[in-house]
Amino acid sequence: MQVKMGIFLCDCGGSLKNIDFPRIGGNLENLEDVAFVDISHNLCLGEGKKAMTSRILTENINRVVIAACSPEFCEGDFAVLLEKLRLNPNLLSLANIREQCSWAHEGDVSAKALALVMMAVDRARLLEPVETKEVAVKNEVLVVGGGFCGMKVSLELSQLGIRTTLMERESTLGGQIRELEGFYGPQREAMIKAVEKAETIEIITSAEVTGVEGKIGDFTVRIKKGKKKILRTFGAIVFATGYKTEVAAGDFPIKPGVNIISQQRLAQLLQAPTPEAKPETIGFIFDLFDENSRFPTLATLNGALAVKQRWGSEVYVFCKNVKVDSEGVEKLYREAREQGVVFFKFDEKPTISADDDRVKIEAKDVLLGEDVTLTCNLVVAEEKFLPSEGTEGLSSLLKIKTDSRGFYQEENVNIYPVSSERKGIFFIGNCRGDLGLGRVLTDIFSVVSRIRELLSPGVVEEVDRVKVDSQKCVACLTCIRVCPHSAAQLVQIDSEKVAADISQLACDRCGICAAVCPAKAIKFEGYSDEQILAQIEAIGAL
Amino acid sequence: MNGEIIAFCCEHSAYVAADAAGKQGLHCPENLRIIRVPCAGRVDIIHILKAMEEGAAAVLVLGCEDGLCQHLTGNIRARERVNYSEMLLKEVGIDGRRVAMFNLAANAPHKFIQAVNEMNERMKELGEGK
Amino acid sequence: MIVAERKPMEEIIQMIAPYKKVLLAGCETCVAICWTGGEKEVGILASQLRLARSNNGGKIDIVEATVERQCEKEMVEELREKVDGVEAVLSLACGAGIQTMADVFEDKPVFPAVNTTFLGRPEGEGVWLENCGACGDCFLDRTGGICPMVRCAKGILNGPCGGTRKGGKCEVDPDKDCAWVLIYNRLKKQGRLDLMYKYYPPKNFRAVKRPGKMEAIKA
Amino acid sequence: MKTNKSIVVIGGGIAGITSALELANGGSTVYLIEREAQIGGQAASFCCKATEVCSKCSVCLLPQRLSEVASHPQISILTNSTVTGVSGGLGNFQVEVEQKPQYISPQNCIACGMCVEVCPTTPKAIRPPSPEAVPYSYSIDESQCLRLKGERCNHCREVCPTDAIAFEHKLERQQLNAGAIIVATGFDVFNAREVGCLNYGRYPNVLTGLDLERIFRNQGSLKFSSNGKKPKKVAFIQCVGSRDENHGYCSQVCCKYAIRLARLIIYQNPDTEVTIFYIDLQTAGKGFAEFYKECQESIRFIRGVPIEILEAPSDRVEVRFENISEGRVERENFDLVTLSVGIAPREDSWELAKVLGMNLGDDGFFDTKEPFNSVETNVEGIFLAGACQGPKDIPDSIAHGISAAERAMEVLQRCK
Repeated sequence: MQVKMGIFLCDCGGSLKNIDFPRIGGNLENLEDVAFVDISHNLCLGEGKKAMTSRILTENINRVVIAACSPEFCEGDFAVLLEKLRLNPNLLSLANIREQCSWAHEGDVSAKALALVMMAVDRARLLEPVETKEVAVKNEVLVVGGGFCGMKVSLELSQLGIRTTLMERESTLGGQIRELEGFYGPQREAMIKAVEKAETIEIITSAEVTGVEGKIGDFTVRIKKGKKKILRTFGAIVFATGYKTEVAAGDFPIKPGVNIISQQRLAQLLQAPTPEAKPETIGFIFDLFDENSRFPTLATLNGALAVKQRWGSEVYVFCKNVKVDSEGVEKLYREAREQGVVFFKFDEKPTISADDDRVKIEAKDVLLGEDVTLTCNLVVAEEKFLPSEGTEGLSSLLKIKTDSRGFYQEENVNIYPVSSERKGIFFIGNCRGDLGLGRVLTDIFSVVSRIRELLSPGVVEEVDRVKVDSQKCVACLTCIRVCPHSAAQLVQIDSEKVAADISQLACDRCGICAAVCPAKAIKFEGYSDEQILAQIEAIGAL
Repeated sequence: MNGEIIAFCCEHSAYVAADAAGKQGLHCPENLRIIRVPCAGRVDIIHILKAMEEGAAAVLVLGCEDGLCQHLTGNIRARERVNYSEMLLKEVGIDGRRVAMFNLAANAPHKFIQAVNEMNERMKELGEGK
Repeated sequence: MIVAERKPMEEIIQMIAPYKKVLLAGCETCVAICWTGGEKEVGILASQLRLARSNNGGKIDIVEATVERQCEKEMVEELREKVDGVEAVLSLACGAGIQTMADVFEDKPVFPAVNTTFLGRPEGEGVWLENCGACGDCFLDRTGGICPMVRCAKGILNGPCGGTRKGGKCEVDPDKDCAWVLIYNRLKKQGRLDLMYKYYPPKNFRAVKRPGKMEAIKA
Repeated sequence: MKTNKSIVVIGGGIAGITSALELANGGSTVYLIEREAQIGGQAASFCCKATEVCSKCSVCLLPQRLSEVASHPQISILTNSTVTGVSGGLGNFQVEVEQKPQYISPQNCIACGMCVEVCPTTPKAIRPPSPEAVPYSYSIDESQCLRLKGERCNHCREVCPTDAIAFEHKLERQQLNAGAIIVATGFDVFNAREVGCLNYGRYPNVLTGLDLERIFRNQGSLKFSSNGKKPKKVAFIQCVGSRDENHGYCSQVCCKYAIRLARLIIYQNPDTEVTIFYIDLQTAGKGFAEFYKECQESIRFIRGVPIEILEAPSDRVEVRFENISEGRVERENFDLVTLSVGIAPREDSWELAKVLGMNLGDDGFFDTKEPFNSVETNVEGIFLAGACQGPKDIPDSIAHGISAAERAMEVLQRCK
């Protein structure tokens, strides 16, 4: 199709006085493929748009170049306008002559403005329409992990009428709340019952994910349940695989007969009937190994208060910093102190030694400036908060990066709170770091919202922007290895040829693949090599 | 071309910062020519070399801060490519300092101006054009 | 596949110094896959050569082209028109490709822009490892599919050498794995450790007569 | 009565914007009500704290969201507006909104700036928006404008190319019908003047964290505006307006912003000495562990919060703090002291609480129906988003905003 271009220059109400619009208009008029150059005062307002519409229609142009303010203000608007005029919105090329030209410099900048418009003109010549089509999505979600988080998400989704498959590695649902029952109350049983009763929730226990292929709206998941292999498709996948805690024997002098226990064990002891010989003195200790976790503070405060209430023991806490930056924790801390719990804060690691059944903690308290020695009947040791078993394997299987502590989800503010670098794969709850119950609930609602937006309409829009020329593709797998969103895959083109293919739904439009392709087989419409080089050449030609 | 600085700007960060600089009236050298890219990771070595061939005094690649790229590795790859281009230019007798990568966030117009000015100063030292 | 590396720039510049119009020919098979001679690298080298020339005040016209397999006469033939218009050809293909080019266009000087280095396979993004020495006498059946001739720094046939480092690393290069540790572990996994006890006589390097030639039965 | 599916979001900060976008993308019609002339809230005045790497402060997430909101067809933004009354209930709220006169129509203003050139007053009565402002339109300061003071000046109106200026604008009241309401009114930065002994507002080199954010944002680097000098010795004092007798909570953001700012200061001027006085360092959270570890080498951390700040010779201030191990009071001079002020409930929270029939918690933030479920309130159909419910950093506010939107959509879906 013969290129026929219309150029609209906007002088922003006549305020861009350091640009000589008639002059650059004159320079542009005689260019090849240019049908007309219009100078407007207010393209973005009703009047300007009206004039523009009639010009586009009467001149029957097929490329639109607009030199005006930043695309931030006008790109979306003009794209909508073009669509209304049945012109593909990709046939629009903008020159930012306000923010990045008139406002950025003093004195006459007509020459620069002309250069910017020429760049846009040369790019516009090479633009091609970008097609959009609707693709059906599978209205079914896989939730991995049958703990509190996974069950709650399944229940919420079932209320939306979205079918869920809830998968659990263990033979029963419940996850960590089984252990921490004392803190969560009887809602666990009720929750499991509700999940089991829900018609739209299918439960698969003793199973694990062994493969995930495909893209958002259409993931193919391989599940292994004993010897049985299950192949299913889902529109989205939610991982709620939780965490694990660990008290390493090497870190504490743990031996038979010595009363050093984990925080979880304490929770269990507190469940049981009160022992006859109540421990008189109990020491809690944390911040020895991991100073960046909220979990030990919460467990200690809850544990210390429960001990005070049930056993009336003397309670001492040794730590570096009390992590009070969650809702209500400062209050809990104050209550503990009011109940007589004594806090010692150390900078250097205390020494812990076992003497028969008693445990001695020696520390230098920085607030008192004195050495403190305490002999306890029972010491509740810090638990390391760790990614749950299999996190590493699953993350490499999914091609999802973990954070510096090995939890799911890369430390990148763009993907918070529940998303990941792969569209349609979500991580919620403590499998993405220690959140605490308040933040876990927020995660659950967040992911439900994301899935509702994604699956409820039944279809998603697919924009065909990054394309592989299968004739040029040499199937070197480079794009598949570099794509940060796992959008590239190898497909069979015909009986002989295999070539890479970019899934438009999974693609997040970064263009990394187009840059690395050694065969130059990938075209990112709008930012193709030709279109970028045309702009460089336009600068060179002036 | 008369000694322009061609700056490839990521539309998530540097391009927005450039706009913000204009809005705040922070001035930058007039020889700056911005080419908008979807991510610094889109900028290919050939784009940098072609810019030099066309007579640019310098080429800037401006991407998101390290650890902030929406595509996780786009800015890291861009930096590697800039380093590689430096080497390729040195091979053919052109000062590698004519190519540089800077990282900045969308809300850092001052950093944008600083990067462009730094490059402009460097050009004065190296001589405009090649 | 064949792995090649671009030659040092100075060498290339010298080779084509006398010419003003050159065809830069890439290949879309092995060298494209190992990021040395595909369309992208052709573009980069062309640009570099133009910059080098103009930096010295001169000018060079470079015609860029890639063919699907430069080692095939029929495919190289497609370039005839382009070759006719230039003074010399610079090829980014492997040694076989460069020679095909030279054979087809006998009247034009054909220069190599790459050094063909080894037969290998990709280890990950942008990394290739040598795997095969094309010795003509394969005995991977006895070594668990790992070739000690190329993957052992000393090329020892009856290894390991005794200098293996902790963690199964090579004495010569601590970054590389000791091939014989890899072989041991592989055979152990397969329950074939008895193969480790066997002695293999020195290899017959005359298995492939130079120049090598292979004729398949044209059935 | 039929359920109204539109939703009113009160407050255009990061949480409110996130809620609005989430709702609009989910298909709802949203009215976003903002009391100021521009949306963006507190985060709009924060700075980027990246050094050679991103410090994950999330402030840069705002601009993109702002422009998304601005161009979203399903979101109507009402700036300069406050909610004055609410009646009805879940599925059918009537929300009374009062909009102050703006004098410049944001729909027509193209931000060309010609009006400023002709404005005769000093300082100018007509002002440009901040760079990321949404809507990006000029505003008139009533107290400066000659015309609004009754004089005959008409300069701006004469030059305005789009007839955007309308002095006849009056206070407008309108009623919005909505199925649910999301309250995202944010927080007040603690007023450091309340702590007399720290002498904020008296000495020019005692600043708050917010002041420092603004300096970095507006100037790009830290220097005193009076003499252009860069401070060589800087202190941060934590927990100003948090964890004290009047504030029974941790503000959750101050340790992180202080450490990030400290790191930025050192990055820009490597010979600056920075000291942070603290009670308990809050170093938990995704991505913060590594960052904190690096900072331990370059920043001096002292446990204990200073007692007093006094004037010292040569434009410095003296900080008095307890040296616990020595058991005496130490004095040390600094070029700059930054008070890490906390998050306080908005002073006018109770007014809105009264209008909406909501409860306030002990600390003055809006109360939730049950502990842990931090988005639902005692009024069915009214939800909370962001720091109006309790201190939150930007990522938490975003997550909270999404959650509030989800709950609102869920409840509206249930009532047919």
